[in-house]
Amino acid sequence: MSNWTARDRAEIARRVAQDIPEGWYVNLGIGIPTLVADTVPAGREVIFHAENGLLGVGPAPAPDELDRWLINAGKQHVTLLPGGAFFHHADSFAMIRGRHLDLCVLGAYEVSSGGDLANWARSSTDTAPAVGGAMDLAIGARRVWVAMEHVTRSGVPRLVESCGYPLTSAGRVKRIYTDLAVVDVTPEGFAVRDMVEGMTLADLQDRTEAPLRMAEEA
Amino acid sequence: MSNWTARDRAEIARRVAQDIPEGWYVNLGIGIPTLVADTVPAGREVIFHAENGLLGVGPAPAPDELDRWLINAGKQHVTLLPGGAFFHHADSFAMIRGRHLDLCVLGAYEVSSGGDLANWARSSTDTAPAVGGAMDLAIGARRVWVAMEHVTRSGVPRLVESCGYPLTSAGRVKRIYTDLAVVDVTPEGFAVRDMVEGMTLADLQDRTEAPLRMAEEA
Amino acid sequence: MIDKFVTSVAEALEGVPDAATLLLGGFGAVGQANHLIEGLLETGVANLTIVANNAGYGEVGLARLLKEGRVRKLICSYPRIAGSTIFEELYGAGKLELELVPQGTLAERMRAAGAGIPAFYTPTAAGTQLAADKETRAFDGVPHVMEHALSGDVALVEAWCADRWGNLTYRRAGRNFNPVCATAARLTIAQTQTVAELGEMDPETIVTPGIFVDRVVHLPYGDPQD
Amino acid sequence: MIDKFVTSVAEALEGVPDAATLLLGGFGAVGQANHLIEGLLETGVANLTIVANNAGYGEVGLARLLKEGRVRKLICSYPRIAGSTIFEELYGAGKLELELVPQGTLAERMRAAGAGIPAFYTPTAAGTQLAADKETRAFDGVPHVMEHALSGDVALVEAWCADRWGNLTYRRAGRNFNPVCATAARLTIAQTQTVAELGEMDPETIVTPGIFVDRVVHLPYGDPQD
Repeated sequence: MSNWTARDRAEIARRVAQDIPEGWYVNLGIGIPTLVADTVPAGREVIFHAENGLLGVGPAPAPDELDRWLINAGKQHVTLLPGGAFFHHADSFAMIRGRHLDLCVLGAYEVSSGGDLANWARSSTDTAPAVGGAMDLAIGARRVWVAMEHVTRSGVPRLVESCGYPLTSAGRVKRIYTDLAVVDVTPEGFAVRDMVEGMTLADLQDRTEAPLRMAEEA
Repeated sequence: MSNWTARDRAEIARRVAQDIPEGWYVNLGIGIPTLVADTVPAGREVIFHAENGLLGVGPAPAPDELDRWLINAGKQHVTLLPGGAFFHHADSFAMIRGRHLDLCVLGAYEVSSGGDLANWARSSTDTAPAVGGAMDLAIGARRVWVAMEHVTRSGVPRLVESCGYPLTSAGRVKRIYTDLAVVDVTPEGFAVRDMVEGMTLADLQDRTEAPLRMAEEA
Repeated sequence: MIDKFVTSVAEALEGVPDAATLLLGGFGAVGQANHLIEGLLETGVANLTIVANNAGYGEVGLARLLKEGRVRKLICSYPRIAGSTIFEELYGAGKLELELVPQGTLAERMRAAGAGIPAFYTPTAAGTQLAADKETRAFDGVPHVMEHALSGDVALVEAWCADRWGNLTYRRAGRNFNPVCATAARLTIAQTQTVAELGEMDPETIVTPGIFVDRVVHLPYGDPQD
Repeated sequence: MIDKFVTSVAEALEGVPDAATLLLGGFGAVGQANHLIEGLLETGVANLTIVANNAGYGEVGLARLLKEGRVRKLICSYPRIAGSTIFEELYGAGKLELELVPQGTLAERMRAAGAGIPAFYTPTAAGTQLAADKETRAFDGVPHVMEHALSGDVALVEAWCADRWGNLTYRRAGRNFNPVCATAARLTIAQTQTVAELGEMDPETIVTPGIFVDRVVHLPYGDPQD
């Protein structure tokens, strides 16, 4: 019996959203990150970028207001907020690669204590692999955060010494939001900013391959 | 006494315009080339490009219709034809460098029989040199034609074996329109397409440094 | 009088050769020139190299071309999506060559082709298996990959509005790769939902000036379906 | 609430340091952010590196900065124009360093900086004295010059319309280098002739999305004079 309750996906997303200040330009990857858009505190203006050429992405449309010409990079129907803009793919990735995004939040298979990210292929001989914009985002955004489950379904840690899956980018992840904790990637390795209530560092270490320490200021 | 009359600047421009077919996208340099726009035969649609971000440049405005927001690359006030478009400098030079212009017509100090062009600096130690878009145009347009006087004011030939002035581009000029003749640049050197009435090849050779021959089909 | 309009898909596709490299605009179901893409089936061309972000959806457009065996090689960023079963079957059976390119590098390689830039350096994919065979170089101590321009014989794009000079605008997320593809091919063919008289399109708002467009066919088919 | 508007030129220029590299939009007299440029005189900054196509006109804008000795180095394509007497005097007297860059290369170097491309190859200037000291490389047998990204500490741009998110449009030939400069600086400051409420600008026609813009000041000064 544990003394703690893991965050569900929406709660992980909400925890990420808490840390995004007003005015940031943010790209959200597929999966948990996509949920972040819906949990930004009311009244806080955060501008979401979709790599298929949108800035100012709004929430999903009501069913009777669906616009088939408005999709995000996950091919979901979205809305565009007042102040939004359209642009083409080369301009969109100029924004990404050119360090204009304050943040991207990505899903991952694994993150290493050196900030390496593996989120695009499960093996180097993956059948029908797909990379999309993951490598561009993971190298281009000013800050790269990851939102994911702390361990795999079979309990294998995803915060590792060294990634086993093919890399998306090297040394770029700065923070990881999981169902159990928020962990910074520092020059000295993983540093825990906070954990779900009731969780101890020892509990968390049991579920983490690389060494953990508490962050000096969390 | 000569049996021929040199073309004036407007006549050189008109001779160039005769050879521009409908539908071509054309950039005109400063000087005689600029005059080409006014001499395109009526009813023939040629689309003029200005490197400061205009396609569909029209004639100079009537004085009471001057729009101070509409200038060409020579900083002259112009009009924009129906069908024209505005774009920024990087896109404008993408058109140029990316081989999308059918033609640019440039002025020159010298053209060599190998198609080298010198039109931007009078010496390698020119005070306050200026290059503008000349090098981009001279390398990027699908065809580069030159419009200039056949000799300098002091009678020195401008069609030379090898350029003495600093190069703008190497081997890119395909045709030269002068006050005396129209001369192709071929792998075998200069080939005269036509001359002003009364001019002989010997007369023209006297005013040309590099060897001339008649073009096989003019 | 310049008039880039043609009256049929067949006329629009005239001269597209076997073994051509085709650049396809579109992202997801939006902005796909599906009528032109499917028109290729009628012309009989085969052995195509296709450059596109995705590998097609359902059984329309690119998915049909794949299914009918017209494609030799696919250059794309994200072939594996819901509904891309035809791609997965062919690729799994070794009947399709795949060059996987990060999405931003794919866009920039076409942009470079259109802009006369033969090669450029990008930090994307440096140190990953997608750059394993590529030349790399450090700038300010950061590793970068040299990428080459990617040009096409033909680009097939979907526009929202066009005039007889070939000026184009797009609709919302339908812009995506279309303006980039339009700059990067020797022959650019657009299908457009609406048509404007010359001068009706605001010169401030034209996204693809006609200099990049060779042929336009008017196909008012309505909203994309997914 | 995001609001990038500031109420004065002084506020717009706050923090521009000595020895900064400034990217200036504008071509000829059109699209020059002259009020911001002249505002630099009040802030006292000096030792500037200026990236601009021309060296200024008459005695306004950049020409005034030059005259008052605030500029150490000029990176431009076409300094020698009618009315550029101040430039010619300073350059002739050895008081100004000049880096002459072909106009398309100047635009592309800034575009590259804004797009995260540290270097690219261009055929422009290959084999000429402007490429004499530069690395070259052949692609398909054609010589090309390697050019580096050119970024600025600050960009000063002139817009026609802006909203509080910093979305910008330009006016006719006033577009020119402005959108390119806006992408290539750490701090981008715009002066705008008109202002729109958020949502009033058509998202299809915004040229510079606000992501590239940090501060906007409303200066409805009217038509450019030449």
